[in-house]
Amino acid sequence: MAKKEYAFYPGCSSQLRGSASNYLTSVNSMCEALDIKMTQIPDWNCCGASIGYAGSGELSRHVLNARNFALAETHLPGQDVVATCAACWLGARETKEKLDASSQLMAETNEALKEAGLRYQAKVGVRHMVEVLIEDIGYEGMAQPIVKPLEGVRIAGYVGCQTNRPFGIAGESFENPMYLDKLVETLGAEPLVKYEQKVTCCGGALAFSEPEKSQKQIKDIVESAYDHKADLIVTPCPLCQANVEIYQSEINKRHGTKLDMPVAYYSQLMAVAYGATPKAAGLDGHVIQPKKLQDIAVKVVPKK
Amino acid sequence: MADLKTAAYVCGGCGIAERLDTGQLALIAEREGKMNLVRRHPFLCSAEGVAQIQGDIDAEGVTHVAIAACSRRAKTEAFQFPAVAVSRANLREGVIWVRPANDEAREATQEMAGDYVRMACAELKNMKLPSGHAETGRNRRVLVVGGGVSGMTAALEAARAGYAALIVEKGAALGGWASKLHRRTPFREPFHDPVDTGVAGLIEAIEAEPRIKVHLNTTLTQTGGAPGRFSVRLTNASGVSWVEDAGAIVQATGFTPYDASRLTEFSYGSSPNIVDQAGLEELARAAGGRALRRPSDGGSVKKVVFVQCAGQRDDSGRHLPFCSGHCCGTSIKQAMYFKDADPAVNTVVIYTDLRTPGSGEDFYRSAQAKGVTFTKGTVTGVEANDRQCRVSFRDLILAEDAVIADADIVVLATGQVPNSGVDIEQPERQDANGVQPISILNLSYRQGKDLPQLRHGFSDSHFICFPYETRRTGIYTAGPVRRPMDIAQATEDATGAALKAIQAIENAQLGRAAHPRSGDLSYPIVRLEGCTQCKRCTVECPFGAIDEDERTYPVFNESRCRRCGTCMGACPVRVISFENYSVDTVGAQIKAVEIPDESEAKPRILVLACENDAYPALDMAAMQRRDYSAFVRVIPVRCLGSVNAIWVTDALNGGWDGIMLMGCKHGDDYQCHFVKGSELASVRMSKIDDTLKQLALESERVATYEVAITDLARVPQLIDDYIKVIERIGLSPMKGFA
Amino acid sequence: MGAPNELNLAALAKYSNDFLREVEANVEEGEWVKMCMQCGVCAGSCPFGPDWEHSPQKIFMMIRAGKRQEVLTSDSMWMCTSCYNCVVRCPRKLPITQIMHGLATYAHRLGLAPKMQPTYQWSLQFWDNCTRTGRVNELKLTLGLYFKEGFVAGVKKAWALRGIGFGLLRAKRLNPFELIRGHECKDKAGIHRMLKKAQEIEARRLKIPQFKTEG
Amino acid sequence: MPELVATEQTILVVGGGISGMTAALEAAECGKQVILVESSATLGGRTALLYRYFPKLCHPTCGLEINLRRIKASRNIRVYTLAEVTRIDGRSGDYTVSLKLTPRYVNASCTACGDCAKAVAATIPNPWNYGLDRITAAYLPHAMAYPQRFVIDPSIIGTPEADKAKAACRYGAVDLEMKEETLTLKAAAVIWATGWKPYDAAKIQPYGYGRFKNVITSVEFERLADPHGPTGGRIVRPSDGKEAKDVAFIQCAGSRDENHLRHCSRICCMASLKQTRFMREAFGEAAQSTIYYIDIRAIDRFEDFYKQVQADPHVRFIKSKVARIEEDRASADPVLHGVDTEGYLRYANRHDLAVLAIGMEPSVRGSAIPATLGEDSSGFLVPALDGAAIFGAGCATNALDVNRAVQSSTAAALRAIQVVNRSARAET
Repeated sequence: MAKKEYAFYPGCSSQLRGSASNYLTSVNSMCEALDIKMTQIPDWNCCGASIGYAGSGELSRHVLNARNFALAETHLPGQDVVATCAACWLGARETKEKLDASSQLMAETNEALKEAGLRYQAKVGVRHMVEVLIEDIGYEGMAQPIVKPLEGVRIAGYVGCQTNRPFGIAGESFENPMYLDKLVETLGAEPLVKYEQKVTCCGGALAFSEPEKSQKQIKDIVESAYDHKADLIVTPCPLCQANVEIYQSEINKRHGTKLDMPVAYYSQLMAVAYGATPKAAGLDGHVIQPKKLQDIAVKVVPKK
Repeated sequence: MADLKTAAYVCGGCGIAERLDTGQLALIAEREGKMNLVRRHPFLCSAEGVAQIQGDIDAEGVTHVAIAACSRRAKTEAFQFPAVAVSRANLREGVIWVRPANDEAREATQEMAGDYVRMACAELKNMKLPSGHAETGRNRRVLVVGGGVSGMTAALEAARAGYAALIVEKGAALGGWASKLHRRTPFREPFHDPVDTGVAGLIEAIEAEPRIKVHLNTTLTQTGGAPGRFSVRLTNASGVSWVEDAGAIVQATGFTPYDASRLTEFSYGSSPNIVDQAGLEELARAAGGRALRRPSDGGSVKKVVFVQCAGQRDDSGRHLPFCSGHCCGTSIKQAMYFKDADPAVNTVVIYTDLRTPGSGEDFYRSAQAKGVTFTKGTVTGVEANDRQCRVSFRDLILAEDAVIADADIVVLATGQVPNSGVDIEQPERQDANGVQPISILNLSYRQGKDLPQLRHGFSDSHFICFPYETRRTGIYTAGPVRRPMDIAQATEDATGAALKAIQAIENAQLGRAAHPRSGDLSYPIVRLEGCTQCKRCTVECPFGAIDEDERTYPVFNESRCRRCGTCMGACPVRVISFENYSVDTVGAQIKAVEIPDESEAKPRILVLACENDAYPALDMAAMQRRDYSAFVRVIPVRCLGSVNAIWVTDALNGGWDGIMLMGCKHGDDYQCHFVKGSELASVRMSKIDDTLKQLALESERVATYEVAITDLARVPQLIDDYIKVIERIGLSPMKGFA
Repeated sequence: MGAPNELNLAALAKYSNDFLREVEANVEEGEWVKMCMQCGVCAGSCPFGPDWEHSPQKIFMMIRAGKRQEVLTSDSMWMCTSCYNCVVRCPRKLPITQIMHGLATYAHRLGLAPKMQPTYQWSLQFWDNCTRTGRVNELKLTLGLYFKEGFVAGVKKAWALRGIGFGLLRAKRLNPFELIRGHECKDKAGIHRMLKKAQEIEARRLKIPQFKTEG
Repeated sequence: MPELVATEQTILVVGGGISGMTAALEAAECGKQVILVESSATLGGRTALLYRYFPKLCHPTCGLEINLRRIKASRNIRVYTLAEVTRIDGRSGDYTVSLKLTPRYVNASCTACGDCAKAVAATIPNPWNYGLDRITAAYLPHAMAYPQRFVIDPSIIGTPEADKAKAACRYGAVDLEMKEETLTLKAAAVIWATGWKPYDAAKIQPYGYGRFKNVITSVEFERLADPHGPTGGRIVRPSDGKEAKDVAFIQCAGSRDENHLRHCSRICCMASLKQTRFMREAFGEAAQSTIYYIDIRAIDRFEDFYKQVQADPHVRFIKSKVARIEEDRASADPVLHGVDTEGYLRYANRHDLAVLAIGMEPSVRGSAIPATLGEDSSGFLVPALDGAAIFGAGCATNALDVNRAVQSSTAAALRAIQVVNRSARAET
């Protein structure tokens, strides 16, 4: 089939040497296996994130996102802007919908963009990598490249907030989205469909400013995974991944718990299932080692 | 009855033949039932079985048919023989479906079936096919009392169906309450803005309608007669009085706003800036679409506060306890008067529950979109100085006491007090406004001048499924006199009332009963020569159908009668009967049953069951194959109110061991379809003790029960428990004396 | 009881639409506030609900009641984690998250936001950090957060969280070189001009003094 | 009922629930010829599936019995069950209507003796109990079913089960050869009384209906309380059959919600108030009901009933739209999360059972109404403005309680009669 091409918007955390750089690594391996061509939007900028609001105000936020759109329109015409980060996707999509709806906002935005010598023509589509996988590749398509089914791995699908609300993945429910479970099943692992904390908020950006409150959330998220005898948690969001993984040690200090639950990206599961090395799957980027995945990743299987 | 020819048909279907000796049953019909013609059939409701019966009717001249098969509630299409009298012996639901299919049960079960055949034959021989009353009222005009939206709608809708209508309005003009409004709330999408009241349109339509006559400044000074022949004396302002005829009456006398000056806590009257909803409509009409001004000094209005449930939903006993339904919508509409004229005006609606059901929710949203502020709170006080008002309230969301001190206008959402005339139960009672009501209909009925009222003075029907069934046949109420309502509902309600009026006219003309025995052609026949003028029938008739003449003999008005038979049950000398339902049709059944002597130790229990609820409950118990004792014999009655004491005494004298009376719930939430029937019956039966004493019998021998149609599990239990009681007190000593 | 002329001005402002109109004019999605029907589903849906003083629905009621000061100085808006639970559940489809952010922004612009509210500070720092180069410098951002209460406090906090820090370093997810030369966009100047312009335009539209970006 | 030849004088009533039956009867008892069409196997509609009515707590089957007796006695009404209107052509006073008759596989010879049901082993989810239990595939819909005639479920047609039913019937009433038929008839006016259906509770995701066993709808609760229902009237939890003595009633489940039904369904508040009485009836002093509400809409005289329930110490009122329900893993108890907005009090309340006071969705959409007949944004029928003689009645036109539905249908009957009389006058 023809190569699928997208304007890639990795976002600050997932870029090279970013806190979620291993997400980027695994996405690259995954896309290679699925024959997807991701071209970074040249000189893309930060989306402002949901936490930037105090300083930004509405228009600046839209302008930041519109700049990326404009760049994509110019350099990667006809390609959808695809974000891997939940916040980037949410911010970008919100901007797109607001500008599409309001000619005034659109005019103001372009007035500001002119200062950077750019113009947004409202042509781009904005999507999350997960949407690309489900809608353009499909579960069967995702099953194709599997060489190492993730047999016997019990995985809690933690969707979190921003890939799920307010926009969400088409056809999924806000309260009980199933796509991670379906994906996990597709990869030959065991989805824990009754996992209650699927869409619980991890505290998001407030993990920094309100650690106690956020860690209370994270504690629930991880403990419920233990209750369901999960080997690891999978998530589509870099902030969720970071919060839920790295604060477990803090929670242990604070609450005397012994949390040690690996948290991986869906793209890592796929990369491993597609036969990527631990490094190519970004498995070296974890504070809590996803052993089950590493074991499978190092297994050698006869080339197809 | 010269050419009476009886025939009995015993069906063997549905297992009857397997479980019962139908040969013996046929023999009973022939020998004891004295049927001229007796046939057995394996499947009587089949086309061919039915054809046989019809054949006998046509060829043999059969006039009376006893069908021994299933319940009278089953196979009604098949067993419909309109030209002959029909009785049914319930061998299926009444016998084999409530009895175990084993040998030890067989004998008692067969006896049960035998008796039901005897009873069907006995009943049949005492029945006549109702012929319908000869003289029926034929007036086809609808008289409408009240010229408001409800009244005008009722008249117009009747006229559009081709019936003449006569509107009697006590005021000087048509339009009623709605004509005092600036705008009304919308009936149909979009529910965004207040719309024209439509009153002018209605009045035009009425003036253009040749079938409608209008009398203004006129009241009803006497109303007599019955459906099809009402005779109404009208008197106008100048004292001129004349008589008009009508076939049916719609009472649409509306409501009076609750008197806001009773709301001292809200200082109504202390300032022109405190108004009720009616007062605000006046201001709005005066402003005619321009911005409303402050009444006290004509100053511009910056803030308006709406106080919901003012003197409504009241627990103190000082004001209206109910909710008037329309007021939330009305305040929303009135807030829009201000917002639409000047969005800068602040309008605050203080409510406890905002009640905008159905699409009213859209109207609520629209008001919010226009900037009307809604605050959940309870208002504790309103005060005013010469310019502004001060509203103190508890903000229930912010959980704090709050004050709005700069209101230019305060609107009190007061409720509706129905104009339902005199409370016939307590004629001296004042209405909620402290006014002594004057009669509206001035009925010349034995039982009072106006329609019976329900809680809070509304003249509503008590029935949920039958909202138009008042206790005065042919007189229907419509609009806020029935229950609190808005214009949309009143319009719908009036249209429905017009239909009921038309229906009453059509029924009266054909001598047919109205709901719930719709179409029944039987009617009470009285042998006046035997009457002792005791007045029980005239007093007890739930529908006020019976008047008294100057010698206090009962005067029956068939088309007012609902055929419940309460008069028949009340009559101590048994001179009242229906052609197909009488003291004899039931009495004969009681006598027809074979009473075994003591030695056999087989009690016989008579069950008189209301045909509307208790009897269906027994049927449904049978459909679920719930067994009960074979010692009972069930006779369905039109209403427990029709049970005449003689049936009880006859049964006791005849050696029956006990009597169960099963009627509907009575009291405040009565379920009796004839309103008072079951209640009257229980009163009568409480007096039966004397009879029992005279006969030296235990009081347990007669028991009264309230049975609901869903009591399919309870009824068999009641029966079996009662059998135990009888076994405890022993068989009746009266056996053998009969 | 007193006649209106004896009443203080605060009371007079009560339950007028003045503040509501101010919010509609100046706050992102502010025109939705009047549509709330006080069902409380937002209040029950918020993950940090137990920790803040006023639920969104209550804030909306306070706005209608004219409680300008209480609303704008409230710390509640700053507790929003942007989880959007309230938004998807609201039976009136209010964009509550955006309104909360909008109120926070507005409070900041008027200088009424609670100065010591950690998320307030964090939000400002984030914006400052990401707009400086066009991309977030995560290390500076984190350290900046640690040291915002002064050097000693910062060292303490960094020490307390050293486990995490070293863990991330080991996992190559925290990059020391960012201190010297972090991620940045090529057209920094363009981005700055563009954002400056955006803020001018917004200030112009909202008719409020353009606020200074801190730091 | 006599065979009727439909004419330009006939009134067609679509829908055999309380509204349709009322419209048909009121017109028939004015002397008009009526054809009553019902898509299911029996008359009765939704109200036949209610245990008691508010505010009297009387039994819907009681009024149904009267209405059925009126229909049995009427010479003017012809009833078609398992029949659907597929097409309406023509204009006021002269409509041609196509009816699709779905086979019942049981003919008029059926005596309702029940032998076929005894013979058949296959079962289906009981539609008359909202699938809370199962019935044999040869069944009488319910004890009040009219016509009182069994139905062979299509699912067993062509299987040995169906042959068993046929073999068991001694009256040749089981006819497996029945085919779908189409019928064309004339009518002067049409009354559209297709009623409502409960809103799909699974769409209200935060409440977990379908995911959590002990979250049910108010209409299902009604079946639990009914002696004719799946539990014979015992109020028990679906998860473990334990008595549900502590029940949460959640108002506006789907109603007053831009994400679901925009309108207020009117009856739900009253239904929940009523159901708290069922709780007391079943458990006396042990009963505990909690009503979570936004506004209690006990409109007009229903206020009396609201006051009665408020006075009951075993009923608690919390002004709050419940945010979400979580299921306790061990006990399967529903735990309700939300905030009491009167003073902002946060709660996490555990109950035995949660009952969603489910909204009323008009069953008009998708039916064969001519385009001239509009629907509003909530899907309710709006009166045609072009003089069409197709009149809405009952809950097809608005969210109504029984009393109002009957008023509406009685009014609709008159509107239809006006058309008939007009064309009659035109002819003479």
